[in-house]
Amino acid sequence: MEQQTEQLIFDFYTEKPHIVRNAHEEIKLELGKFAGPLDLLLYLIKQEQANIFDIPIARITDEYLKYIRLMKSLDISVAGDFLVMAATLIEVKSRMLLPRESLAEIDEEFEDPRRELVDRLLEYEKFKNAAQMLYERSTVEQAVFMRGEIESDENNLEVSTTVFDLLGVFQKILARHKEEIQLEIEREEMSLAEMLKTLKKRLFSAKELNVLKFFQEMNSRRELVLAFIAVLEIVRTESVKLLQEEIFGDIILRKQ
Amino acid sequence: MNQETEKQPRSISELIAIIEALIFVADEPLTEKILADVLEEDKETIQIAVEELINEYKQREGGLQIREIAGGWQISTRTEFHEDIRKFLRTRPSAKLSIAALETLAVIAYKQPVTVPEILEIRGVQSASAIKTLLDKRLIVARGRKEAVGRPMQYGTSKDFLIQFGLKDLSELPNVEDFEDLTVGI
Amino acid sequence: MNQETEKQPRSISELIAIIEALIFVADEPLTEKILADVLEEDKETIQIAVEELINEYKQREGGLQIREIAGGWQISTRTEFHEDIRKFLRTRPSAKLSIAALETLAVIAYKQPVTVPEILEIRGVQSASAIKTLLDKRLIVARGRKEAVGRPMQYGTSKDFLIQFGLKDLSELPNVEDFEDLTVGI
Repeated sequence: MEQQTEQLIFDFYTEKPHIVRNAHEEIKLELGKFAGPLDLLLYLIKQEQANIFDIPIARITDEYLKYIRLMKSLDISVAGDFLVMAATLIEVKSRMLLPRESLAEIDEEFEDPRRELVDRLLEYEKFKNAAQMLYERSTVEQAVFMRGEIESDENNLEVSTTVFDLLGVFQKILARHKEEIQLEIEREEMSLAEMLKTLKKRLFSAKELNVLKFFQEMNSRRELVLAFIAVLEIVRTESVKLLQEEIFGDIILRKQ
Repeated sequence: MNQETEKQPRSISELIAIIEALIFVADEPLTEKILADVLEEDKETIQIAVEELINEYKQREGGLQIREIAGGWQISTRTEFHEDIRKFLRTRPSAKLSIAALETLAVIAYKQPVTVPEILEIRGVQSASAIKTLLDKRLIVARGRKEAVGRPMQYGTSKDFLIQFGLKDLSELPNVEDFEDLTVGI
Repeated sequence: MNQETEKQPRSISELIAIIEALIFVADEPLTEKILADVLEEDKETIQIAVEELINEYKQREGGLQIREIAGGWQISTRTEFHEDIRKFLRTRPSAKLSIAALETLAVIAYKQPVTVPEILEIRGVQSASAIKTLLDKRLIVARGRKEAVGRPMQYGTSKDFLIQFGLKDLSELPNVEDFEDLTVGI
């Protein structure tokens, strides 16, 4: 019936929900998704130009289910909350089918089965409108700028903190720690041949090498053992000498 | 208590000037209390001086304004010049919040302190990722646990929320009931 | 050159206001050239406008001044008020922590009681100055010595820590599961 797209209350966002109806009464999901089942329901009620206090529940339920099927056919995953609402609608619809007189007999005050749903919709709509108000405010605020950084002696990076920052930071440290451990494991893949090669390169380019310092560079026990064996090996096979210039002094490996 | 400084009493115009300088250097909106403490003046004097300063800024019609935000005063640029400023800073309007995040923020702002299940009840949809976004953007903060089954975490809005939405304090939020009758009875 | 924008020519007072706003938001002294480029005005016009602005600031005798620094213009507080400003900067609320201090505090909060070598192991960085900062700010306290080699001092969080972070007790610290709740089930 209507060719033009309906304007929604929530029209402030580029990904605004959009259902286009064409002449053949087919609905088509145009863009984005609804913020939740209540959002979709409100949209459908407006679309039908229905009174929120007297929702044509059968029609709205059909429309709602049609939308869900559409989402599924478009491979949009339908969140559980949308399905819960579908079940609620079907339940309300079936309760509406019961003859009212019999209900009234049981209950002195006949409660409209739609009542709870309407209350939720009205409550939800308040916050939906409040969200729009926040949006408008933030738009204004985005046009306002604060002064640039003032140069000062204590220009270190400071952050104002909350408990969640603490947790976040802690998780980061743990992740970093994990990474380091993994790196270490990777380094341990080093073989004796590689260690020997490293040692030779170092020794022959500098003519002499402080053995203790070389050992301190090792990142794991395994590397340390390899380094030790490599030093013994190089003394055995190459013309190098181990020197200790004073008692308890550093041990030097010197090429002859 | 303050014997070592033998200060001359300040003139009101001098006081206004000092307040302007302090508001300028402060990183956050500057409260009456801090001004009163630092300047050793009573709050009424501070209030009068700040009002005078705000008026002066209004009359000047310069590039800057003084606004009351998050319970304090802050100097910022006037909104009119945002295009040129943005061009200079090469910034675009910062990423907007999704509808889900805005709705969740609205619920938290009006119902605080509020738990995740309570938000779910009002919005009718899981709000976990929206809450995470809001926490990351420091718009909301945890406010301790509720004394209920499972002791769920409660959330409330932060000072950054007030600053980002240009609010003096939470009481400046329009009444949520006022939003009710916008679409009722179409 | 600039056909797409059909701007109204700016009045000189508007130009002065925009320049004031730009100098205000800039991190560094703003040069004539940058102003001329951003505002698409010639340098002479910029020069005249800035001079006018500087004069206005001088006549106002407020708390701020516009200074020419490093070939550009910058807004700063007037030197007369240094004493009050310094006093203010000293009394600033100390809820701000460097990232190093925050990390150290996080480790202490979640692993307490914990020793310096243990913190080093977790953070992978020496934390001595961060620990000193946290002790100075009374966010952590010494909690006796550990029965281990060298009997190192152990640290834990203080009552002030709870107050500053709005916690009733340590059980209220968010745990990893809280964050997982938020990321799972979107």
